[in-house]
Amino acid sequence: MSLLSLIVFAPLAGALLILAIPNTRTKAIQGVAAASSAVCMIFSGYLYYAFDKSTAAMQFIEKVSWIPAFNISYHLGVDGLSVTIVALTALLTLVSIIYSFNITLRVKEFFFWFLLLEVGMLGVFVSLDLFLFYVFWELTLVPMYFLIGVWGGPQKEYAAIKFFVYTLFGSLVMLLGILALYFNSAPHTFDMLELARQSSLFPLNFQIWVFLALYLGFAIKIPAFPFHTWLPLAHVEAPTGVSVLLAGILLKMGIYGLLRVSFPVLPLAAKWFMPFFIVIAVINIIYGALVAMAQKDLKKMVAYSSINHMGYCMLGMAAMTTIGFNGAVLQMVTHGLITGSLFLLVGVIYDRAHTRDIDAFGGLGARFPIFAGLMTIQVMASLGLPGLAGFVSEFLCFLGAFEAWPYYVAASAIGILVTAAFFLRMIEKVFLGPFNEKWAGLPDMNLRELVAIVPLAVLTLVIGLWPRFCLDLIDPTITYLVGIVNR
Amino acid sequence: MTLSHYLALSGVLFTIGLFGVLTRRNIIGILMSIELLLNAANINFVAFNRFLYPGQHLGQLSVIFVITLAAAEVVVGLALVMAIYKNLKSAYVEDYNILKG
Amino acid sequence: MLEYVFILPLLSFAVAGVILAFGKWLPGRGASAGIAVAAWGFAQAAILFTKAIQGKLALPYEVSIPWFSVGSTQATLGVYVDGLTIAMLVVVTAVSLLVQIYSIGYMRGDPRFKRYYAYLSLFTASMLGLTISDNMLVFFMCWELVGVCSYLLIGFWFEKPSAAYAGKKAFITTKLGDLGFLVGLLSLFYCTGTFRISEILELAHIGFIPPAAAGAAAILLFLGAVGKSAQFPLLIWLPDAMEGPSPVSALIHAATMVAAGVYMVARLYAVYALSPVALDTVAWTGAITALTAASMALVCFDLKRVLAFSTVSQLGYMMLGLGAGGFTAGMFHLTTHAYFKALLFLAAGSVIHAVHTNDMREMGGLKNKMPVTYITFLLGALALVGIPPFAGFFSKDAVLAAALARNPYLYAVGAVAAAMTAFYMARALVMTFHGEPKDMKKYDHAHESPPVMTGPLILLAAASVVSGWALSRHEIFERLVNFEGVLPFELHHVSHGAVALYAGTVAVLSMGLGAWLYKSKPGIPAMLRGKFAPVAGLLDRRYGLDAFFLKFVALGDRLSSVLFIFDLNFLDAIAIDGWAWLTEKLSRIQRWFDDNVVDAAVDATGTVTLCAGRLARLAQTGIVQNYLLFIAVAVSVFAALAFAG
Amino acid sequence: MIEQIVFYMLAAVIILSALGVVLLPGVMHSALCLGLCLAGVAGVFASLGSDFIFAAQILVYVSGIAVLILFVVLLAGSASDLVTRQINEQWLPSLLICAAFIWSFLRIPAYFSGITAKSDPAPTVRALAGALLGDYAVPFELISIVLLASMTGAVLFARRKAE
Repeated sequence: MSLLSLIVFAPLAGALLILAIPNTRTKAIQGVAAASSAVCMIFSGYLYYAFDKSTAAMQFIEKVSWIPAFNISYHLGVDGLSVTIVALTALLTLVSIIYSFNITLRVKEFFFWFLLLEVGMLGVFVSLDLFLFYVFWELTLVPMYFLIGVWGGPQKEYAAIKFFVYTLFGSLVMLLGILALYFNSAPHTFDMLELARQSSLFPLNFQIWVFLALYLGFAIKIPAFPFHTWLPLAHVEAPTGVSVLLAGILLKMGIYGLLRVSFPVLPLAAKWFMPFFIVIAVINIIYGALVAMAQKDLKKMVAYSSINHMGYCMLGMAAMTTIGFNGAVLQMVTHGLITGSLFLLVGVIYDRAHTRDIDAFGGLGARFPIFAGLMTIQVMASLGLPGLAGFVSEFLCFLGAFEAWPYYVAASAIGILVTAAFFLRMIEKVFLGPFNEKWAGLPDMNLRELVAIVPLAVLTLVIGLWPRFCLDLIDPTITYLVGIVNR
Repeated sequence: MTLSHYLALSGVLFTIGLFGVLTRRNIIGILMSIELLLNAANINFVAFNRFLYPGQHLGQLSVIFVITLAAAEVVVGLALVMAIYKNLKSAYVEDYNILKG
Repeated sequence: MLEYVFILPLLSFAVAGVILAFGKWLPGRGASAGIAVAAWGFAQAAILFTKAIQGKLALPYEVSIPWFSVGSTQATLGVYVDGLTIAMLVVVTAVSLLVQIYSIGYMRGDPRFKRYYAYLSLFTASMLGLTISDNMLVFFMCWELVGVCSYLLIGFWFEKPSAAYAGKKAFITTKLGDLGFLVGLLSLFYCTGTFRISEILELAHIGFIPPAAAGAAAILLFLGAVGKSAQFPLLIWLPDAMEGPSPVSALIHAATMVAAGVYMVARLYAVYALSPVALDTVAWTGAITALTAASMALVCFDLKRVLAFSTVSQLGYMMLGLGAGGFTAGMFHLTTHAYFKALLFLAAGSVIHAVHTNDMREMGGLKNKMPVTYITFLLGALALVGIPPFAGFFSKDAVLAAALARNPYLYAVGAVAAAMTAFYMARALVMTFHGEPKDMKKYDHAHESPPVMTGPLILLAAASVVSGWALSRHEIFERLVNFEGVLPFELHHVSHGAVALYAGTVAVLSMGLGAWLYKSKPGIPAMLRGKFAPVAGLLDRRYGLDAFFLKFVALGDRLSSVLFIFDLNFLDAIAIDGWAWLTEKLSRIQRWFDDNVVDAAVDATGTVTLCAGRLARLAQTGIVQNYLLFIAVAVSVFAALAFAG
Repeated sequence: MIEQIVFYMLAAVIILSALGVVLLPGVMHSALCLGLCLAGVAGVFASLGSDFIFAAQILVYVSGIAVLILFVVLLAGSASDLVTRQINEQWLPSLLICAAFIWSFLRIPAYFSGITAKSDPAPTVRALAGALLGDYAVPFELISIVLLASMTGAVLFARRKAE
């Protein structure tokens, strides 16, 4: 078995092992969950290390015929587009599992679903066969449904069913698009690379319809305006670790799908769609930021800021330039790190105070220096402070889009201002000002939380100062991708 | 003796068993009638094997599997009977009617 | 020597981390490390400066390493040193060093002493990075970083809600300008295809950039400077920024960071020089700023805020100088202003340290208690007002001459502002140090500051006195910092002597008037204030700029809550949940249809239905054997069919 | 001739005891009749020359299953069984169905009339063993898993509720 399969199925082995452990042995379950995701992380780290930065071709390819009758194969591979996200997925899952050690309700099922979710996410990012891609795509849905529905907050059932139905609807339409591609390719194939090779055979009208079908599925995941309303609810109701993955990875599946499937396979339609896409991106940026500003709930604020950040991704993609695509891919990674850790930090405060109301706090900065420091760093990264990861990616998105859409970019710069405004207001209300004596007894962060969050903060800094850490891997693939999209 | 004899015998046995399954009120009786059905089938297997395919053993092999499965079925069935009996204090199937529409 | 310039910001950056992590074990809780690095930086800058004016350096010097590349675009980390850089370096390192020394005394006993020094070092690192960066991308990064340091340091005593608010206000207001900077940077990149300053300047020189595009980019970039250098109308944050510790005000909000906007305009002067519109925008913004800020200072009672308004006003002068084509004049004023304004802030800090209030109405007569502070403050004030032969005289004179050469109206505005400057400085000086003590308790408590604080004051006072004269002698500064390109407009010829004479006279007269009024006739200002209450109120309210921007904030808040309601109640509730509701309703309609139409039809079939219903009910006996019987019947029917077939 | 006699005797035993199983009111008696009937079937197997099946029938059915049923009857039966009605209300339709069945079953032999054994029976144990451990090893193992599962399942069901 080769590396990618190991990465994808290591968590599955862990999940099955967990099923065999009695309910009561919480420690063993947590240990197995952490160990299997750590194994996955180590393999992904090795993948990251062994990845050949000089080529745009697929690497670590595995291809086994699966359902020969329909020309479906078990076809895995990574290029610069996916390798960083695979590593990010493994990392974020590991830290959220570590963070989730504080779950006490039905521990066994929780970690089982959690690891299954990881399998689905990793599978989406490494599969090169559309059918396999779809299978993994759907595989993420069920664990997420249970994770939100069982371990969530007060409105968990509503949130879970909404998430499930909404995204299922999107992916069904996406399935139609996939099938349309299959039946219009000659010979019939689900292979993404082969489809991209045949892209010139598809007429524009057909491309547009398929693009829209795929776009619906992806846009709901991204989430692009106006398909974003499931997100705040699902984020707020989900337990902390799940929110991290929801924001950090699941949203990326939409962007990834667009970059992996829609753009290379349907380049004409993509070009046709860009004037709409840029408008949606700008709406995402400004609308997301403005709505986030109205929030009183920390978690909701971070959730809406995700919509804003995904807008930057879309902005970078809308230009169809190397710089913009690089920015979009890097933005996926940095948003995963930054928003992931923001959700963890919100979880930290919620676990202690049992409230997320911004107005309920005050002056925490003096008593909780570590927490305040980490939160400030991540907030600053989120609002695009140079030296931290968010800046590089956002700047690249802006830079890439500016040539094609200068006025839209100028308008979306307002999003930066609003983001700064609501995040700073949050910091002011939570950490600054006189200390609210109500929270005098709360402890600062403990080791478990630090172990979960500090690596993310360190990576935020590393990518901010040395973006080549990611960009060197991404760039060749993106250059090639832009080449075939603009062919 | 010809194959027909054995087939006739098995047919009669099957019909008797079927009648038992349809009419016995006692659940253990039903189980026993099911055994009759299985045995009728077994007779057919062995007879066909003996008369039509004398050199082969597939029919007999099937009988072995049927016997084994029958054993399993009886074991589980009787365990269920005991469990139901403990709860309902009755061995009559009319009393087991919680599925009534 | 030039090869080691890159170490300056890196060292400061490293020492910030060291102080934060190990400050507890360092001598002076980290202050020693910060000061040592700052001293080293100053030494290096001073050596560079000496060599540069002796002409021993090959300028401009440039070196870079690749940072990252996307596609064919390369981003670099590098150093670009020319005369402008060196002048700025000296200012930054000198003020930073003196402020750090001064802070030992000022911040003694503060619980977050360590963090204070870490922030200061981080700020110095960013400011140095901004100064020496060879490309606009890193320039922009450092530009933002100094903003964050400013945010952190203004809100350093964040338990005070006003400090927390001021930090936020400063950050967001400058961020508003930075949006323009960002878009300007993007369009500059779009025009030139590079971030390298040397290449941009080169392309501007050879006229590769179309003037219209250059003008647009320049004005957009200037918006960033408007925010950072607190120009009209974004000047509202700087007075509030005085909530931070006084040394911070001296370093960041007087000498260095706020001057970064000016430095940026000077850095890209070749681009600005392509477009007269851009230069006029700069000049007029500067002039208006100089006038409005000076007028606001007239009525202010907070000592530090008077100085803050004065800073804004002087920054306006610098912009005015640059915009009017006086490249050297603007930068010269930046340099001298850095010394005497840092001096004034530090002296004011010394006063505040002694009396624990910012309000000048509670001070008075302090010259006897704090002689060193008084003398140094006096020297700083004279330099600021522009009394010959103090530093401000030379630089302000140069700026005014440049303004006159460009446009007499610019000059008139600048001259009026200069008179106001003299007046409010006299007022501040008198109210603080002369006259009778107003609050005896505070007066009795007051004492001269320790040598660690007065030392930097004396050094800065010396610089304030001589720097103008020393740097203008033999045109030292002009040889170091000058613009070799072509200006887009003709300049009138002006006589420097006349301008100097006039400016000096106005300054002396105005200052004398202010001193006389506030010392001998304190009733008159109060009476005037009463008589012109609307005007005073308007000045107190900063021409309503605050209210204007707060209205914007309120508008944003309103918009955001409306959008949220829209999101929750329309998009989510109607568009999404509405679908679900509609689907459910449809199924209900269908059920009604079933009940009332289909069932009715079924009923109409009468007995057949009844029998069928009974039969169907019979089937559901719940008795296993019934089911079995049905199966048997079915089997036999099928068997019969099979046989029949 | 002997063959015929044996067959008819066996057939008589089987049919009579099967009727006993179905019709006798006492479950106990039914169970005893079942044992007899199964033994008769074992005899039929023997007469067909299937030695191994014969042995298996005796071992598994007669001495295993029949005895097990007897045990259960002892545990779950009651004295009132003898006086209560043991045939339910649907006996008449059942009888009609059974008549239909037997009518159709008795038509089947006509298709195979006159087929007699072509060779003498030979010992089958070795051949069966070879088949079970050779070509049919997988079903053989599967069936053993089924047995194991049913055994554990039965234990689980019959066990008293956990205290």
